[in-house]
Amino acid sequence: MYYDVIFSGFGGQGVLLIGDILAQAAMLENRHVTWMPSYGVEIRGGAASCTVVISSQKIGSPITEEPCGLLAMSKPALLKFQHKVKKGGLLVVNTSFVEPEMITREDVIKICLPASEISYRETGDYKMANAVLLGAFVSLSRVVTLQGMEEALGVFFKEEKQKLLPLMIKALQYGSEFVCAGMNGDG
Amino acid sequence: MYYDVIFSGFGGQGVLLIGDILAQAAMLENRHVTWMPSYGVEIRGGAASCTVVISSQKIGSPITEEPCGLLAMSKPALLKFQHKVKKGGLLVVNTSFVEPEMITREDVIKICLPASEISYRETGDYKMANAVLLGAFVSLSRVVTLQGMEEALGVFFKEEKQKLLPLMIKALQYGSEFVCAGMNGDG
Amino acid sequence: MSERKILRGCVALAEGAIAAGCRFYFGYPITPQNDIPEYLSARLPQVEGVFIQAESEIASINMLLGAAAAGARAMTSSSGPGISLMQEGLSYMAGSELPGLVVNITRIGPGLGGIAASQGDYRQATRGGGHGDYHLIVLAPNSVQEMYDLTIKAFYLADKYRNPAMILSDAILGQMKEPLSLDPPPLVLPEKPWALTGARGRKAQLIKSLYLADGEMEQHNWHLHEKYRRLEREEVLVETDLEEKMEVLLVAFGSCSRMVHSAVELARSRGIRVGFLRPVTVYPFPRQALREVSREVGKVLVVEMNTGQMWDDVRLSLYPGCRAGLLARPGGGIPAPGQILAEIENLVKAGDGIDESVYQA
Amino acid sequence: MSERKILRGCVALAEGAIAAGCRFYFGYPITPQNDIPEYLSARLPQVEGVFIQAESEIASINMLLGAAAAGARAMTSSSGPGISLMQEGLSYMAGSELPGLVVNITRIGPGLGGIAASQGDYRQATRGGGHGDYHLIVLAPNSVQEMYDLTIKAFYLADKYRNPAMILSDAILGQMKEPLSLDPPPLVLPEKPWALTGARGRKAQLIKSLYLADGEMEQHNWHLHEKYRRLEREEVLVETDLEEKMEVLLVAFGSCSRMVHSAVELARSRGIRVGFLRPVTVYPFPRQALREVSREVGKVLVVEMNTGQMWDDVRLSLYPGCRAGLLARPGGGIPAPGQILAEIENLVKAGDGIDESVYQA
Amino acid sequence: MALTKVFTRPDSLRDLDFHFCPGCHHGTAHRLICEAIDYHGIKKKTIGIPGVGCGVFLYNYFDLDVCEAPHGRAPAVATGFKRVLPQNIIFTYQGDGDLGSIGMSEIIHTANRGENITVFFINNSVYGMTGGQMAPTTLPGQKTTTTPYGRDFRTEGYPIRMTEMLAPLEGVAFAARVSLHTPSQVKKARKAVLRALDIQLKNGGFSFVEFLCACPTNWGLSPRQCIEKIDKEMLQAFPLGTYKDRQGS
Amino acid sequence: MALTKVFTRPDSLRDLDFHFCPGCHHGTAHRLICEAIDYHGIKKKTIGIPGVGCGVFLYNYFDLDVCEAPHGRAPAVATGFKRVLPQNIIFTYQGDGDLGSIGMSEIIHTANRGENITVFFINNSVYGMTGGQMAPTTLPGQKTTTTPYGRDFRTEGYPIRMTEMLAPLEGVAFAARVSLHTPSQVKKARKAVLRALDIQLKNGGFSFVEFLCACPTNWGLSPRQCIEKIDKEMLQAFPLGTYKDRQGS
Amino acid sequence: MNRIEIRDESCKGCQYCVIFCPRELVQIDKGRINALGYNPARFVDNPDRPCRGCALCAEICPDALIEVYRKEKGRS
Amino acid sequence: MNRIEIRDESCKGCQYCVIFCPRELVQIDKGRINALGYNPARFVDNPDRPCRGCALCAEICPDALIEVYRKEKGRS
Ligand SMILES: Cc1ncc(C[n+]2csc(CCOP(=O)(O)OP(=O)(O)O)c2C)c(N)n1
Ligand SMILES: Cc1ncc(C[n+]2csc(CCOP(=O)(O)OP(=O)(O)O)c2C)c(N)n1
Ligand code: SF4
Ligand code: SF4
Ligand code: SF4
Ligand code: SF4
Ligand code: SF4
Ligand code: SF4
Ligand SMILES: [Mg+2]
Ligand SMILES: [Mg+2]
Repeated sequence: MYYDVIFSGFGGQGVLLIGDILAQAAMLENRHVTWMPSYGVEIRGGAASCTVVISSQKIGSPITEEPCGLLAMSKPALLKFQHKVKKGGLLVVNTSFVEPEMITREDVIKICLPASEISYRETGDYKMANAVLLGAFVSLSRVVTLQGMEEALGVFFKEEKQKLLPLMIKALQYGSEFVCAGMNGDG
Repeated sequence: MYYDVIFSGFGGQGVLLIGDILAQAAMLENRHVTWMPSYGVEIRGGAASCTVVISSQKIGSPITEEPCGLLAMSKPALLKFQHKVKKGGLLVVNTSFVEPEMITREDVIKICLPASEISYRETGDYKMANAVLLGAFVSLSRVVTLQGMEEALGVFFKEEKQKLLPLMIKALQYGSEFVCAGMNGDG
Repeated sequence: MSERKILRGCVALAEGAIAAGCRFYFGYPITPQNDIPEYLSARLPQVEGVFIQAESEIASINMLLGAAAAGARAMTSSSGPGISLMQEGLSYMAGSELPGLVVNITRIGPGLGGIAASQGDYRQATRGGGHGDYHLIVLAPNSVQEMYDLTIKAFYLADKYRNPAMILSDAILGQMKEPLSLDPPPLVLPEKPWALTGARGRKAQLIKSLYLADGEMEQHNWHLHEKYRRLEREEVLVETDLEEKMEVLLVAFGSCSRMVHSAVELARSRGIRVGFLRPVTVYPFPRQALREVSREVGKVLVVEMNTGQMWDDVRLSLYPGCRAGLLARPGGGIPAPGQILAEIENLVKAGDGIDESVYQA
Repeated sequence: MSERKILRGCVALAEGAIAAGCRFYFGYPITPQNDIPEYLSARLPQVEGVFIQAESEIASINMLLGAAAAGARAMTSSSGPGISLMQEGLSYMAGSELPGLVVNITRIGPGLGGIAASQGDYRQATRGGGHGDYHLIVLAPNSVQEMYDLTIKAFYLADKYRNPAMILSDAILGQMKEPLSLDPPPLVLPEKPWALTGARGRKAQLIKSLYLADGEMEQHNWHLHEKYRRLEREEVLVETDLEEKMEVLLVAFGSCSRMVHSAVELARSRGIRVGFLRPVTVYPFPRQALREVSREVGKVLVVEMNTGQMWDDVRLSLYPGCRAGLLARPGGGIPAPGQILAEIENLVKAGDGIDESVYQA
Repeated sequence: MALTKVFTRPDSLRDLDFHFCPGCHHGTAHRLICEAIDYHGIKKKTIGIPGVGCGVFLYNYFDLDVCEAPHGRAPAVATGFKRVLPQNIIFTYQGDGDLGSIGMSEIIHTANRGENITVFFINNSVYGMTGGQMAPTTLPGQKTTTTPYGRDFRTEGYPIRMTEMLAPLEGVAFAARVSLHTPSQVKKARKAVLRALDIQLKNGGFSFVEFLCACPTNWGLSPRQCIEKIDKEMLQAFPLGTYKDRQGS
Repeated sequence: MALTKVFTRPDSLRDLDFHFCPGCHHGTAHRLICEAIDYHGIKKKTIGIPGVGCGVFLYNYFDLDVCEAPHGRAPAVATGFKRVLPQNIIFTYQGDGDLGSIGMSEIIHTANRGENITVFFINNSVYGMTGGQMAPTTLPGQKTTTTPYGRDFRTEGYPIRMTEMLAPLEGVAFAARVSLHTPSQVKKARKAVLRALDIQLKNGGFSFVEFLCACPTNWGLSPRQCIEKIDKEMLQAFPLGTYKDRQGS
Repeated sequence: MNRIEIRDESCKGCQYCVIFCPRELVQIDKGRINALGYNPARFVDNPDRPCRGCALCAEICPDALIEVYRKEKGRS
Repeated sequence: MNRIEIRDESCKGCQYCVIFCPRELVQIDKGRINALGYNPARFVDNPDRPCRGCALCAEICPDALIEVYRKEKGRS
């Protein structure tokens, strides 16, 4: 088993965090995993992204040229990475920030969801968009189980942050349900 | 033609200077020549010495393990270097500072002269002892001509120092005469 | 059972230092290694350790010299320009036989450079950037686990040999997270009778690098040299993944070796018989191991994230007749597994006797 | 006709700098190179030049960087520890492609070391003591005449290649006096349109080492690399004194090569057919020349005043099958001609296939 | 009735957006220096030397010859320039980490030599570029990424006052501390910048202007809160004023 | 009637001839420090860190643990020691080249941190060990081997007054300048040395003693003439006194 | 009829101009996000307390984005 | 009957003791050269102005070569 995915968006949208959570979940399921943030020159900028590689084997490169998946939370993110996604790979896009027309790839599995709105609707907070998208991504890619994800969340939301945990889980589940609903409905 | 000599004594006795003069004379006579001062660690000390190598060929090492000549102006100088002198080499010793008994080598040509007293007697100054010894050394070794020496002296005693030139020449000549007299007398 | 956590490479390294009993950190900010001082500034006080942000890298290395001379396990970390500024201090530490750890999370050079991953400081690390005849002990991790393990190892070797040690890493390894087991070996801090702690109960003693008596410096240099030879005999670490009848052997270190190993897997999946050798200690370099392995394979490909620095060490090690090509990507370029694979295929096709040429990206 | 004078090596070097049009000196005292700043502090004002005693070697190298960026021929000089402190600045100069001369009248290392002659900084000089992928142009004189001539040459090469150059010398060459001809080539100072002099009559321009656009640093590194390869092709200087059917070839640089040449003469006078090869540029190293010469001789003896640093370069150059032994004297030890001769005789007697072993004093 | 443009970007400042964070005063300092260069009409003979810090990309914005310098060493680089080009105007632009920490030796000795250059010193009490670590000017108790428990003067010392330290040196002709947090302070700052360059033009010796600046990002404050912090805390620790002004010779 | 020995070499000073030149005050400084170590009874817990200069061989003379430090960096080395061994007494011994030139940054930052160590500063206005080059403390007009035409303050600056520069830093508990050129000055110097170590013993913070010293060799003067030079010139440029003395906490 | 012009596409919304305009004529445009991702400042003149042309806003703008236009004084 | 002892074989003849003795009881021994090559200082007591035991000579000797012996005061 080998899966690599890029999570990308603006700084502050929490793409590094959901990468972290996914990596944690993969570890709990006894996979090999690497999490690699992007880094640039010593200059401040808005973009943020990370690459997570999950494998049943020891992982070589923590960087990927042709990811199996891309989770894009912003326009620049989509524009920068969509062409890299492997044929037949997975593309999860936050249409709260990205117009669906900007997706040019036809040879991948796409899933568009207005994650920020969903987040607000479901949790009363825009900030859980990343979890919604993560839920969708996980359900579709099945690189880890949803249960594993929830367990992983527990590692991150401890002490003062604990009150966020239920919200996070809710958002995650919603994202997942969104996908399953679609899957069931569409076929 | 190849000749190497060590000039050694206390700091202030002018051994580096007479080495310099010899080197200058050798150059004026179109020899290859090197002048190498001793140097130690970054610490102040009383000893001073230099090695002069004169040759008709390009000179390799400017340092010598087995010099043809040694000019010793102090006890430590004699003790440090006399055993190195080549068999049949030349040993010029300032007996104003060194007791002749300290010379242990029998297999070399020795010349002992109380250069400081001679200097005082001949020039009214103790400081020309180095020139007296140099005169003796040159006359015996014949590595350069006495005339060449005088010419070389001209390079060093210019402008303000010019008034020392006649004294220097006088001392040099005396040293030379001392040797010649001895040679004539002895054999 | 050992604890498993996902940590950033820099944090794993910092935890490794603490596991090794290091309680003193001196350093100056520089990207991409700031995670180390930032983490330790919070962490060290928790274990009664001392964190000092020094006024410069020169102050850092000299505080380290002092702490090491006082007998403590201590460290500093920096990157490119900062490491260059430490060269005088490193030379003094080596000359005075003081242990201590210096971490280089490299950046691009020369000059101000960029903060992307690069292996351009290999020569500086392994050849001694400071003056005089000396070497650092240089360990090059290629995983977060090794950021932890080799840090512990580095402290151990530094003390054992009374010589400064370096972790040579880069922005990829410093920033990435991987699961690791925090499974420190039992901590046994060595006796250091040579350390200066005040002359209570013994004669006053000295730590210095300058010896003045006749011939003493020469003797001291040979003494140090003998230590380096002993390191070469006893402390080489190397990872190999070999096959029968290899067509080509790949050699790489540090983060780059990760991409290379991916390429090796790719090549094998295409039926090419490829070997893999990774120096874990880049000083001492695994000359003997490489010599033996290369005896069985005619072609070697060195892959580096610089213009070809380890290449020299590889060529000095190869079995006579064996030749090494180079795939080099300096300045933040990362040799992708695909690119490496293409080179492997070229090499295999090329027939016998490859030229020692440079393959640029 | 050219003037002949007896001068001290350091003074000859200083006069060489003035003959090369250098009018700016920045430096900090350190033995055994103080003759250079002391002489120039008196001499430069006579030619309307500027002498600054900097507050440190770090200030020195950065003043040099500034003066070079302003388009001037300028220099600094130091020894061991001081040169180590300049490594960051040197890396910046190389990265920013700034010419300029750095003189290293070496001392013993590592650490404070002693001031006797040593060649222990060879690796630092030729392998880049600073961070990143770069090289200095390194010239190693072996006579007072060359202290003068190669200094002029170094300024010329530095400007031609826009790269810092180094004179790698030692206490023997710095202190000794020899006759030399002060016969400077006609002074042609090159145009430097890249220099910063204020943007009058042209667009504003920059001098920097950091390039931020995607792939730019990689490109910049390859650009520098190409410069080093060009140096290797076009600027190697080597002195040889060969014979027919040589039994052994001696390789040495700098002051050490003087003792070696004496030994070669001694050996020849005893009927041994010995060759002599001296790298004058130690970077670029005369790899090609050595390869060709070594093709005709099975045995090579490297003699160095360190624990064996150039030895690597020699072994990387040798014709396959040819082996190199080493006679090394670090820490102020001077390999006497007699000692070298003994080693030559051993080697000749030893029969075929010498081992690559170290002969210590 | 005609409208006159009474305030616009100075000519020496290129028409380019700064990369600085919102509310960062580096931009204000940039503008003031460019204004003074225009005022003195010295754009074609001025060479700028930024230290390493958030001001390092000065070359993108200033329409001048610019030379990079290693972190902390800009005054030494400037010395090299000025000795070769005594007729040119040379300035450095350095942060508090650059000038007050790693570059302490260079700034003091350059000032002491009375090197005829101008130094602009951006004191924002942190290492901005590298992510908010403690600087020599960090206030007691201030939390930074390397003083997570607040700067403890017992082990980390007190903020260093560079202007006060340099002013007494004989080589220093002009030394002033200004702030950029209100329009009236900006106006005073403008005068100090003009005066500093004027002194260099008159070969008066070393001139130095310290700017108190906000680093909203690393202070973790909104620009508005930053103004308050400067007003309440920075001004106490770093009193404004002209500490020295010697007539140029 | 019995005679009592009322003056002799201190116990911490080994029975060995100094390598210093005739009339060099390094020896006096060595003796005073050893006396103070004996007085405080701290020989077995004191560690000395000489800078590089004529005082570098301090380890030959002091019967203490001693650690070499790179030129100018003794305060950083001392910081490393003190943080590991807070109960030990740590001092540095540095020349004016070492401390005032190359080591400027280290001395200022160590003082500013209030590092609880003692620094002895030998100001002889030249680089003694390396053969008499200009130091930061060289007097205007003074000829040295690198100022053959005399130090020109217009390009080489004025002598730096380290004690005055350090005293205002909050971390500094004690800063005094003394001279060693007359017996009565030596007595005052003794008090300053005692006080400086006393402060360290009481964890009072950074203590600093500057000694005005002669370097007959490099001044080219007889010891007798040196005394005059100190009296007439050095004391003018470097006023004696205790610039700061804060009670230890 | 004095007025200012804000290069709002480069504005970072730091609000310094808003804080320091003595006539409160500069506001943050909450309804707009510019290309940089910020709510930019906007000049909103007010006949009751018209723009003085004092340039305090321009002086304080750290990004040098404000130009000020003033009607000529009789005398000048 | 106070007196001083000079370790004269280590004396460098700097003359500081000579200069500062208030009773002029220390002289340079021009007739002797010690192993270091210097004319050493010598204590020459003078009944007319005997040694005070003040130790100024010892205090000023940079080479720490002088020991001072003083007759016990009645009280101490
Ligand atoms: C020798 C060296 N050490 C460290 C660095 C990393 N570095 C870059 S900028 C900087 C400090 C920035 O702080 P400051 O000078 O205060 O400028 P600011 O960004 O706050 O304006 C540091 C430490 C470097 N580039 N070079
Ligand atoms: C990095 C470095 N630069 C230069 C030197 C050479 N050096 C040795 S001692 C010294 C200065 C001595 O002067 P000072 O500190 O005043 O001590 P003094 O001898 O006058 O007591 C110098 C420059 C060195 N050892 N290391
Ligand atoms: S990090 Fe601070 S100093 Fe740097 S641009 Fe942002 S606000 Fe300005
Ligand atoms: S050179 Fe000067 S400082 Fe050094 S020992 Fe001699 S007199 Fe003292
Ligand atoms: S010019 Fe003055 S009144 Fe007009 S908007 Fe700006 S600050 Fe307000
Ligand atoms: S001051 Fe400038 S950047 Fe800030 S809000 Fe106003 S116009 Fe925008
Ligand atoms: S103790 Fe006093 S009186 Fe006696 S010799 Fe010494 S200085 Fe003179
Ligand atoms: S002071 Fe000391 S060294 Fe000097 S002359 Fe007197 S006894 Fe000798
Ligand atoms: Mg700052
Ligand atoms: Mg001194």
